[in-house]
Amino acid sequence: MALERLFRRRRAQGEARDVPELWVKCPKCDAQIYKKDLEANWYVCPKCGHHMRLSADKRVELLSDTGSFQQTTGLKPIDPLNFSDTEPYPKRLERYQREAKRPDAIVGGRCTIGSVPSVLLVMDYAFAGGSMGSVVGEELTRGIESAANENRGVVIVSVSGGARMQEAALSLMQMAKTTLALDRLWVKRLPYISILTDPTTGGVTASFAAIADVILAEPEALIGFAGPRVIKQTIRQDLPEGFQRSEFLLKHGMVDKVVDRRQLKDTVSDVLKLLYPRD
Amino acid sequence: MALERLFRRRRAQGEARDVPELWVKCPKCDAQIYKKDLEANWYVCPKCGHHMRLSADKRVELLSDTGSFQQTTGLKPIDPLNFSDTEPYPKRLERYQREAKRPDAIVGGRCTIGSVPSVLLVMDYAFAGGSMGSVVGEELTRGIESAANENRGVVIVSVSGGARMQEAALSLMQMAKTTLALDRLWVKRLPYISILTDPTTGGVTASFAAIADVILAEPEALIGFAGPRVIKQTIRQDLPEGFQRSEFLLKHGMVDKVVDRRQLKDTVSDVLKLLYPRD
Amino acid sequence: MALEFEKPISELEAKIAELEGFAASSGVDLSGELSVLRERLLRLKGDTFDNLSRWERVQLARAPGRPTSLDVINGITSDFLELSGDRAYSDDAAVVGGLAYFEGEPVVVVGHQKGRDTKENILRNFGMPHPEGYRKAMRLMDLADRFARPFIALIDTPGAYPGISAEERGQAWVIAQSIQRMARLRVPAVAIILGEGGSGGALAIGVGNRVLIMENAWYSVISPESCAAILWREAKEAAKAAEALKLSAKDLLELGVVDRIIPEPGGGAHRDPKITFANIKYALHQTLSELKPLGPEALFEDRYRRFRGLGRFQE
Amino acid sequence: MALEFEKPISELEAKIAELEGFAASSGVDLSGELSVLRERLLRLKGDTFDNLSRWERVQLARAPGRPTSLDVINGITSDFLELSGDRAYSDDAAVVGGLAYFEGEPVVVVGHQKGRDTKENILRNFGMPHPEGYRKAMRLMDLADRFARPFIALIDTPGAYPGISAEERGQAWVIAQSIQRMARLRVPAVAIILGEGGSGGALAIGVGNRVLIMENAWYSVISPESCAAILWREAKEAAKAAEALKLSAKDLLELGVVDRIIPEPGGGAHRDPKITFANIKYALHQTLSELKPLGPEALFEDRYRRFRGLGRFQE
Ligand SMILES: [Zn+2]
Ligand SMILES: [Zn+2]
Repeated sequence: MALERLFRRRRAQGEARDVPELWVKCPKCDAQIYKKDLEANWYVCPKCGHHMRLSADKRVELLSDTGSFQQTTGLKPIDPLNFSDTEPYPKRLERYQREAKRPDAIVGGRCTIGSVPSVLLVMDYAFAGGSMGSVVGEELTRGIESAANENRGVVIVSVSGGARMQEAALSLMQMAKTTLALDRLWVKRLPYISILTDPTTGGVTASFAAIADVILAEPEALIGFAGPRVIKQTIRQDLPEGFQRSEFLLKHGMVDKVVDRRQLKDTVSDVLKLLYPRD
Repeated sequence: MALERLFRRRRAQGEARDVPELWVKCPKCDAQIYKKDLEANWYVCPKCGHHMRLSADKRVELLSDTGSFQQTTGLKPIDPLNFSDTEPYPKRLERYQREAKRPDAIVGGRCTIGSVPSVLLVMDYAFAGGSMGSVVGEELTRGIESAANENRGVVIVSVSGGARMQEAALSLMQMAKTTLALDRLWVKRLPYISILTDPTTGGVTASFAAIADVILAEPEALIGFAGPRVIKQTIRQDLPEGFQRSEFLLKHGMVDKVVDRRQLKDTVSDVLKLLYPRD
Repeated sequence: MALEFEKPISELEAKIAELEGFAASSGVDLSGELSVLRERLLRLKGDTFDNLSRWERVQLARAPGRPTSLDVINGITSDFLELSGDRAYSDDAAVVGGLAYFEGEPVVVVGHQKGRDTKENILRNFGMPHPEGYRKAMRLMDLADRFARPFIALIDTPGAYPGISAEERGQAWVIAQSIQRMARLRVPAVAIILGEGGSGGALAIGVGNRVLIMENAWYSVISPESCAAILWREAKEAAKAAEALKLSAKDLLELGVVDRIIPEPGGGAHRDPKITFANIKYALHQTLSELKPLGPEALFEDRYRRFRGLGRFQE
Repeated sequence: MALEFEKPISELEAKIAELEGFAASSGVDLSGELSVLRERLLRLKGDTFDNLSRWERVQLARAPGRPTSLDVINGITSDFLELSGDRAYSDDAAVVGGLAYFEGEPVVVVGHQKGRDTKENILRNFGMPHPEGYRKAMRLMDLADRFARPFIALIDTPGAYPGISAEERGQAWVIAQSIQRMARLRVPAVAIILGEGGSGGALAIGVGNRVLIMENAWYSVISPESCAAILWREAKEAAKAAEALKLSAKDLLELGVVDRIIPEPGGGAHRDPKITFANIKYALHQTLSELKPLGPEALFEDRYRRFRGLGRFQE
């Protein structure tokens, strides 16, 4: 929502994806890391454990059983409102699509995770800061509905500044649509795991991401409803150390576990196995 | 539970029932009130609005439509544990029965309230401080079950120091039994109103009294889980002004309304009418 | 108190009143002049109010004196019995609700509540709920389901409160839960956007089988000011943002986000609350009648389909 | 660390060890004396542990080193995956729970959690939950119902925390809600009283289809100390109160409050956790097998009937 600005600022800091150099500097501990080592370590700093941003494709690779992923997403966004600010929305979309190399801020499909039949849906921060418009909402909904039809568990990895402004009220409606879709899993006792990564705020946190059977978060991820800037403006004082980070949310009872990315696949597999229907 | 002691202390303060004089002094504002006036005013001080303790019989009169009340309670307590402290339990029971003029700490029956078919159950503080043992639990349960069978709403007036020590674990089980019984109303969409009066603590608050469709409290009633003395002992500091009083509970979201006793009948009737099934 | 675009109207109104007063006290016949002026006023009002910009409507939606949820509840129902509390932490005055009769039928009603003056606004946090407010709303949804009563939600909030305490107690979580809870209702659910429909904080009680909106209300993923601050780096560009966001009743009807517009008296709901209430009552009556034949599961599926269809994209 | 009534035993044990050491190092044959002493020890243990007073059992139930809920969970299940939080306010460390396999079958498990040393005890508030702990438990009950998994509750608390914050956030309310939530489960629910079963704070997760109790655990409407303080105005009379309250496993079985006693190794559960876990596992296995044939509604009615029958009175 109000986080696109934040998104621009944070990219430089958190994302190492497009860096052509062989060495990457950890933004937390300043260690120089050989890029191949960083990749092999899923972009977690081997020195201090800092979790850098991981691309959506890498996330799919991290979580799905090798070779099992079959992509189903591919819807394209349109400009239902003729939205234009400093630049028309279609122009923005083109740029985002070039940058992220996909039509919108999500990739997903069927796969197995720890051998459990699943639908994996991953938001892509590289596309407009993972903002949720009609396409993201529809892809999530279709993914969830297909899981319900095919008896699969659902795993959603969220990373998002919130709902997409350029589709205005239609973006807002995706919060209701995705939440409603989850009810289809309920009837068939199929599990849904939500994974919150840095950052997840606004309309994504306040809908499907917060009502999973099990909620996992990556360490030190920024997670909340309002963005820190908005809160600061409202209350006119500094925010406490660690505010809205994963560990803060764990303490306040909002997430089940803060999981190191390197253990994430195992944890997700374990949960799916524990909750998936027995025949 | 731990409140029998409190009960002994508070009686002198709050109860005007056995005073033979023509004049009663309000414990809050010290006004001298003509006893007949006080009775006509349901033992609410006409000067300052202080709510003195009202007997169970008067409560039945206050809440049920005139002439409609048919008592169903009458079970007698026994001594299942051979309980004896400074005095054997049967001896205590005899004294309580003499004092309260009923077999145990509850009176209840069928009636109409604002013309709505109801079961009204009223705890009696005059009997062992309204403590809940097997009889209270069984009468409540039977009352609730009969309401479910006969399509009646349920109104319970609580006043209690909690579960009765002398029946130990059996008293504790009444918390579960009464709570379970309320489920019978659920299935038939019959309303249940809980009225909390001074004092309601311990196992009564922590069971049927707290899970009504609508919870009303009389002004300034002491309502809580642990008694104030126990809390003071635990935390070794003074309790804040107004702590565990009705208004405190309203502020903290635990009750729907604090209702003056003189409006209680109207409010209860209104709620029953709004919630009772339409034919 | 006149809004900027209402000033020519109030000036003309003042002039007419002055002339009327003069005519009455002096005995001079000004009926010709007055009738011309009155006609001009009518035309001016028409021109102004029929062609309000989106930003002007946002200002009307926020106008002081505009009927709040409690005003509307008292205006369209009888014997309203307010219930309180979330049974967990507190009673949030920014959300009100309870039991009432709508045309003799018992209903459960909930709404965001703004203050009617500064003091009340502070008490009600300007209609911006904390998590407790949404938990109260969910409790009322439970009651509606339990007693099979229609559920009516009145939306009027700049948004859920963005503060430390609200985040600590799970603002995002409770909004998601409230959306889900309302979606799961097995009774007719109608949401009416009365004034401001600020983002997730509005949607939390907006998952109706039908969503109605007042003629001058707005409903958006973000307030015009915040949108302007992000896109143009200038909150002052709010008017532009309001246009871009297509947040007016008419826009939302075209997008399918709302199902029906409830007309307001000329100049806005606050100019004539009685007409406003009558209009709401009429629309709500028709809407509830439409939903009446549906059973519990059909109502759920109807709501599912309604929201399932929202969104525009290319296969 | 030996409890008062265990001292003769530990003295004799020490003596035997001393003699054994002397025999081994000196080469002197003391086997005759040793076998006499060992037999005496056996008899002493039998006399002591078979005839423990209720108050002595209370002390065993609180003995340092007694297996906590987490110990038992890890001892009787595999792949325990702990879940956290009440999704509303905090994560209460005095209540733990999550998903696990019991004999290969997925289950949901919850328990009061005491600390194993002073530091952990402070973190876990000595096993006395705040309202958040019970809300966590209720969330786990929701999970059990949602995924049709048996629900296992381990009880070990002196009581729900009696403090200002707990009262403010509705301690009584949440206990009532938790009793109701557990009662409504449509899956097999088994409660096991591991150590202390302190009043409503214990019962909140004690509404099982079956309630099992460890041989030396206690379960009561009030702690012996508080009872003594009220009845004899002397906390020191706790031993008397323990007798009067009939809070031992055997008493509770006779009253129908519990359904089965799980035997402990001589001297208490902490003397041999492996045997303890094996005994719990065996009892739980049998209990779950009994419940397995029952469908969702039958399980609810079974639980209803179980608690409906408790209480003694005269018609
Ligand atoms: Zn580093
Ligand atoms: Zn007075």
